[in-house]
Amino acid sequence: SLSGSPASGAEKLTVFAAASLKDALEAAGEAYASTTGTRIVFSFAGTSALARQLEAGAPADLFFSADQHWMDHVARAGAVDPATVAIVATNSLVFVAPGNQASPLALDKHAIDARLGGGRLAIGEPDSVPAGRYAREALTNLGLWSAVEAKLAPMENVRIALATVARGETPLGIVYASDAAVEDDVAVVASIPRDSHPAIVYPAAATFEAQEGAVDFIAFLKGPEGRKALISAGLQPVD
Amino acid sequence: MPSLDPAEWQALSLTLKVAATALIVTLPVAILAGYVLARLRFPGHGILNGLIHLPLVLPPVVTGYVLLILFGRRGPIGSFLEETFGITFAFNWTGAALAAGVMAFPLMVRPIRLAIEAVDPKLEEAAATLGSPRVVVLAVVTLPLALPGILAAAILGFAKAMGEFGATITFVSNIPGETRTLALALYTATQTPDGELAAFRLTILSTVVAFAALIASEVVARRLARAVKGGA
Amino acid sequence: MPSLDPAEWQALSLTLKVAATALIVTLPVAILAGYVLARLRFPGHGILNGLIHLPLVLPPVVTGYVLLILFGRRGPIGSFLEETFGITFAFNWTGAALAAGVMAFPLMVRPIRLAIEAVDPKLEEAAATLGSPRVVVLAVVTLPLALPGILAAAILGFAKAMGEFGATITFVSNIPGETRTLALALYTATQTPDGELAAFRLTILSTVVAFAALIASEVVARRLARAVKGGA
Amino acid sequence: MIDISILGRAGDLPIAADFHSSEGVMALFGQSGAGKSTITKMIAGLIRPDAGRIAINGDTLFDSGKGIDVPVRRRRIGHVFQEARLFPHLSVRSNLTFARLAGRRIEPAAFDEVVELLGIAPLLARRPGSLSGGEKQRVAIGRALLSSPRALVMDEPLASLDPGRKAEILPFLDRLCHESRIPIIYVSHALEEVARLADTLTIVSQGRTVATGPIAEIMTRLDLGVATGRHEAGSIIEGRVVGQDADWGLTTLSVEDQLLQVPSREIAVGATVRLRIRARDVSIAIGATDGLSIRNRLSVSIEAITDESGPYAELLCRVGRQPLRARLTRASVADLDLHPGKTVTALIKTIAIDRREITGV
Amino acid sequence: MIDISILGRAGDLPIAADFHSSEGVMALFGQSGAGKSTITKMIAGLIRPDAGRIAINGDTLFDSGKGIDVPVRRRRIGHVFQEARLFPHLSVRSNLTFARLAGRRIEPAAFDEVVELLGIAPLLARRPGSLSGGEKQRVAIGRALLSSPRALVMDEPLASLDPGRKAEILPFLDRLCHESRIPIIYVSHALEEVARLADTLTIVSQGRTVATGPIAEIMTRLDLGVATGRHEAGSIIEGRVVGQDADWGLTTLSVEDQLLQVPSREIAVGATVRLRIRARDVSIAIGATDGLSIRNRLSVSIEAITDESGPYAELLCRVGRQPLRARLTRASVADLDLHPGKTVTALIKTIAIDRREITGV
Ligand SMILES: Nc1ncnc2c1ncn2[C@@H]1O[C@H](COP(=O)(O)OP(=O)(O)OP(=O)(O)O)[C@@H](O)[C@H]1O
Ligand SMILES: Nc1ncnc2c1ncn2[C@@H]1O[C@H](COP(=O)(O)OP(=O)(O)OP(=O)(O)O)[C@@H](O)[C@H]1O
Ligand code: MOO
Ligand SMILES: [Mg+2]
Ligand SMILES: [Mg+2]
Repeated sequence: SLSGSPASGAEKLTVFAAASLKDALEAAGEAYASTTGTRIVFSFAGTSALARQLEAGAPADLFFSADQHWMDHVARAGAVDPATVAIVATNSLVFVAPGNQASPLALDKHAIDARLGGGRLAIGEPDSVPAGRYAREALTNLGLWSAVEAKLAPMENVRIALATVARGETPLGIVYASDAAVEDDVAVVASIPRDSHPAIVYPAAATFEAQEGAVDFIAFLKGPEGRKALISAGLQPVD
Repeated sequence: MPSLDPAEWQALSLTLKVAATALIVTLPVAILAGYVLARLRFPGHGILNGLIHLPLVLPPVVTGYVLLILFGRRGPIGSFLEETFGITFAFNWTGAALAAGVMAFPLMVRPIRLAIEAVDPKLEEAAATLGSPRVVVLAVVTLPLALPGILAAAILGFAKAMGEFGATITFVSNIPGETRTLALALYTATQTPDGELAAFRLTILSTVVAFAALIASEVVARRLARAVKGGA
Repeated sequence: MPSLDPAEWQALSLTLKVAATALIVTLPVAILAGYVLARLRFPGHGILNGLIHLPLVLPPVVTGYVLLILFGRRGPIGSFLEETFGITFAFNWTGAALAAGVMAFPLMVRPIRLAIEAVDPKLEEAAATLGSPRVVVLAVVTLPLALPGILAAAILGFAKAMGEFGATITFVSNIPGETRTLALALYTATQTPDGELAAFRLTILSTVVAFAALIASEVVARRLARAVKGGA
Repeated sequence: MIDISILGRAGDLPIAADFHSSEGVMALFGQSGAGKSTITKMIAGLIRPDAGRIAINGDTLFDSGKGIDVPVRRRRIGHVFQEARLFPHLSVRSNLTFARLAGRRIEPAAFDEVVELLGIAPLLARRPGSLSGGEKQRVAIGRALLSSPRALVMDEPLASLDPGRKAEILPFLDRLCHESRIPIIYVSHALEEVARLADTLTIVSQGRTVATGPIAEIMTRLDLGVATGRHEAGSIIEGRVVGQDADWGLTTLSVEDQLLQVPSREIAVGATVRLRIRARDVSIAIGATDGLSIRNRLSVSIEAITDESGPYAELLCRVGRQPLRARLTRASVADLDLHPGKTVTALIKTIAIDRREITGV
Repeated sequence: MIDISILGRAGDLPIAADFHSSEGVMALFGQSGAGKSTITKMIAGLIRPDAGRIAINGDTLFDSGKGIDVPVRRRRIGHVFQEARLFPHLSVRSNLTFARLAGRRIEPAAFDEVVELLGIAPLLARRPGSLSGGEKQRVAIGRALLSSPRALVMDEPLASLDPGRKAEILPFLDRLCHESRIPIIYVSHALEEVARLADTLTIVSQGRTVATGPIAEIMTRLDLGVATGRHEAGSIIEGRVVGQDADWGLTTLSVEDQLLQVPSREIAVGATVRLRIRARDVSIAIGATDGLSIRNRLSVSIEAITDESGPYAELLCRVGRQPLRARLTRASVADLDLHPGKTVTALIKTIAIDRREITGV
């Protein structure tokens, strides 16, 4: 709503952001800099690493988390200002297969079993990687978890799960729709219903030490240029 | 520390299996590479030396990714091995051992090379005057005298293989009982908002195993030193 | 390869600064530790040896986390250093150097210890008969003779410091120009769907730098060897 | 048979070695730093000469012209290095049997004999690290002897051994060389050893072999005093065994039809032997020689008298064709009115012709 | 002044060393493996004795009773090791000046002199790795000499040097010891060196010092033949300088009121000197001794005759109180009818009393 409004003085903002937001935020950051003159420096890493760093007093102005759990965690720890927390984007999960095996997949045990053959299902590590956790909840709710539990290939992050499928190392994987959208070597073979898992959200917040006007960048993401950047990265903006 | 839970046992025994396999398979290659770098001068010397050090210089995730490309089931080497010998690395504990071995390799080659370079060529000359062919000199003079270095290499290699994480998780995933070593389990725990206790237990466990391995190696090293330096 | 873009230049110069600082600061400590482990027998020997190897055994993320807890702005050591000397590690390139140094440390101590153990104690005895106190013997006999090992340690340490990733990103995050070394930039590129080209360029860049460092070290090593083994 | 003619270098020092012998022990003698060890290493194949030829018993080991360069391990030259070079990680026993185990050489059945000769039986289970200097040296000799060598190269092998041990080892080497026909190239600074053992002597000076030939000839050359040391100058005399006196333990020789007695050795009557007689052990008498314990009295004619520095004069005499050197004081030369052409009696203490200085030819 | 009385061990060999000297060079002599190097290392502080006392020039370096154990670096004992032990990474020059640079010892102003004496000037810029065996040994000697030592311990320092070089170094050590009053403990297998240099001689056998005392006394003891080697047996005779004959280069001595001529040395008339005379250089005459080049004719009485193995007999004679040993053939003993109590003439070739065997007392 306040898109285009000049930031109040800060020359440079430091933003800690989940690695999966890299494309979207970098594009938005450039746009922001050219409109406001405020340069944004990003530190991309795993959400968990960033969260712990914020707890340890990292000199960030803003934190973009890839899931709500870690945002709650840092808010509780007093590392971000709870009043500033806002969801900037949402995402959904899809089944992907290597590009040459793109026939649609029915979401039932036998179809998945058949498609896997002897292979594995690449997902994010369900305990630690958010994408993995959402996938587990969705499959559990869909009654499919027990069918695949023994055939998982839990990856350190979704990108690697994606790359694994792209290279044909696994016949199937579950990744974010945003990832699938930008990888040419995979095909989306099934969408996972959004109601089968908690909403996949990207909350952002400012730290207590944030420079004045830092929250403006969060607002900027909700404006037209921000939305454009999010959409082109395969994410769904939030109003 | 209370007794280990089954997942911890599993991670522990897997870690030992993976690290030991990595060590046993890699050590001979590392010895060969150390010898070649120490004693031979040839055009590709610098390139070989550089290639050996690469896994150290690149982030482990990249090494893991390269392994995935080469040794995955669709990779040129992986598919060949699978078709010809039925060896699969992908998502298998053998792949974890491969990743650990590759990451440990540069750490092993250096001390071995150092120790071989320190072997007095005059002794090799003496062996030659007694009729020993080059390989025999290597086997009965050079390598035995380089044994302290080989042992140091084994220790570094084993420790690194135990702790390897980045390349392993990238290459063969984090499958409990198959590829989830102590290091991966520990990493997983740190990535979980309330994983502190689990992480702490696994840290202690890793530390204890590492200390045990180190102490054993020190005992062996001291015996070796005594054997070489004289005495009855 | 086309010329480097500014971000690559930044990552490159930062990497060199971080790795060189880590090396310069860590090497003397590693030499001390290597000497102590090689030549002194004392009750805490095994523990010291174990502690030194820990960063190798634990996943780097854990080491980074421990550094964050100890050396972060709120950590006991970090806050003390900041208040007393104004030294900040947190989210600073110095922190990246600290992480790289800690991770490289075990790799450096081993070859140094090996080389010191290989120095003939008979030469140290000879120096003593000529009146040299222990420290002087160390400085003019033991260390110069262990120089090949120290050089090997420096190479391993520099390579590891260049490639260190897990502990660094966990401890000091991934801030361009401050803590985003080549390894972190490379990791970041692999996290991006279209990052292949960037990742490839960074891999080549890292490789070229590593090869250059290795070749320089080989030249130095050869000079050293010639100096010790004789000739005019 | 040794045939060596090589050019090369040791650091800045050009090496030019040219010596040959038809059989027996070839001694290399020369000052420290003269290049002796370098030459032995070239023979063993450890240093490559720039040019030339090395042949032993007719087998060419190196020939730059023909492009021959037999690798060290196939030269079968037992090398006793100046610095022992034992394998520190192996027991003394394994050091001794190394050639059989690691070099696939047939060990001569002499293991026990060699161990006994060298007195190293109590050391067999030990490692070299704790051996004394002389013990190391003995093990190194044993290792080379047990490598079934085609030739031996020994670089000051006895330098740190006591006289008693030396006296046991030298005859063994002598037999090895002359009975088993294994040529020995022997570097030594001890002229006594050299005289006892060598058939041929090569003098090395500043990298070059300045003199080489039968030991008698080289030892008698007055111009080599500097290299050999004045104290040791002497001559080599050949004689034929004409009798054995078991009672007194003496062997009688005929030297140019005069008789000479030496301590017994088991040499067949009729054999030719060679004696080294040091100039300092020869005295001169001009009158009667009764009542003297000195048994050997040879009638000789004085050929030349050289004044030396200090109180010394050196006489070159002839027993028939053979040269005999005597060293007297200048005072005695004057007192006895000695001059070239004069015929006098040379007195040689029987005892002074030590066992060591008799060599069968 | 050397005072050593220690117990210890070398591997399985118990070491019991007990020897003392008031001044000059103390030689340690004994078979290979007897324990000589071990004893020298105990003196230097490199091996700790189990018990006993080590004192040099009155300073106690070790005393197990009083709990004294001066550390190696403060003992100031210049040690020439049997195996050189040069610092391979330092130039020859830095090896030589090591004690000054790294040991804060004042270097005696003798650098150039020592370098010249040892003939190592051309090597100064080189590193030990490429030196020849004898060159290494010379640098090691120089390094010890230039460490401003309170005493020198030399373990076979001249073993691989040529006779010429030896002849230059020995007088230097002699002067160093007697003029600069630096005691030297000298391990050697070369009896000639020992006789030339030593004032006191200690025989080491199987870890124990079996005999020790003034060199003349020990060398004359017949029972030590095994340790010293028969070839070298002899006696030490004391005499007083009574005249110098510059023309003939001879010095005349009075030995128990009889005259003896030796090659000149610059010894003041009236001084007492000591000569080593080997038994094998002494002949016996029972009648007239005219017309002989042998100038030294001492009237002696035969005290004992020992038959030896082989052709030899050993005579113990007396010149006044002093013992003189002579070695003859048994045949000559019979021919001349020699028996204890008989007075005969001992013939000693002037020349046989070599320079090296004259030592000022
Ligand atoms: N690599 C080298 N560089 C320079 N000089 C060398 C090298 N190798 C040998 N020399 C020199 O060549 C000379 C001959 O050496 P060599 O070892 O053959 O002498 P040597 O006759 O055996 O002497 P010694 O009796 O002392 O053992 C020596 O002066 C030595 O310093
Ligand atoms: N650490 C040890 N273990 C076993 N035996 C030893 C050890 N050190 C020395 N010895 C033995 O003690 C004896 C004495 O050794 P030492 O070196 O003192 O002899 P040495 O008289 O100097 O002989 P050499 O003349 O041969 O140099 C030798 O037989 C040696 O093997
Ligand atoms: O060094 Mo890592 O960063 O081994 O996984
Ligand atoms: Mg030599
Ligand atoms: Mg010794």
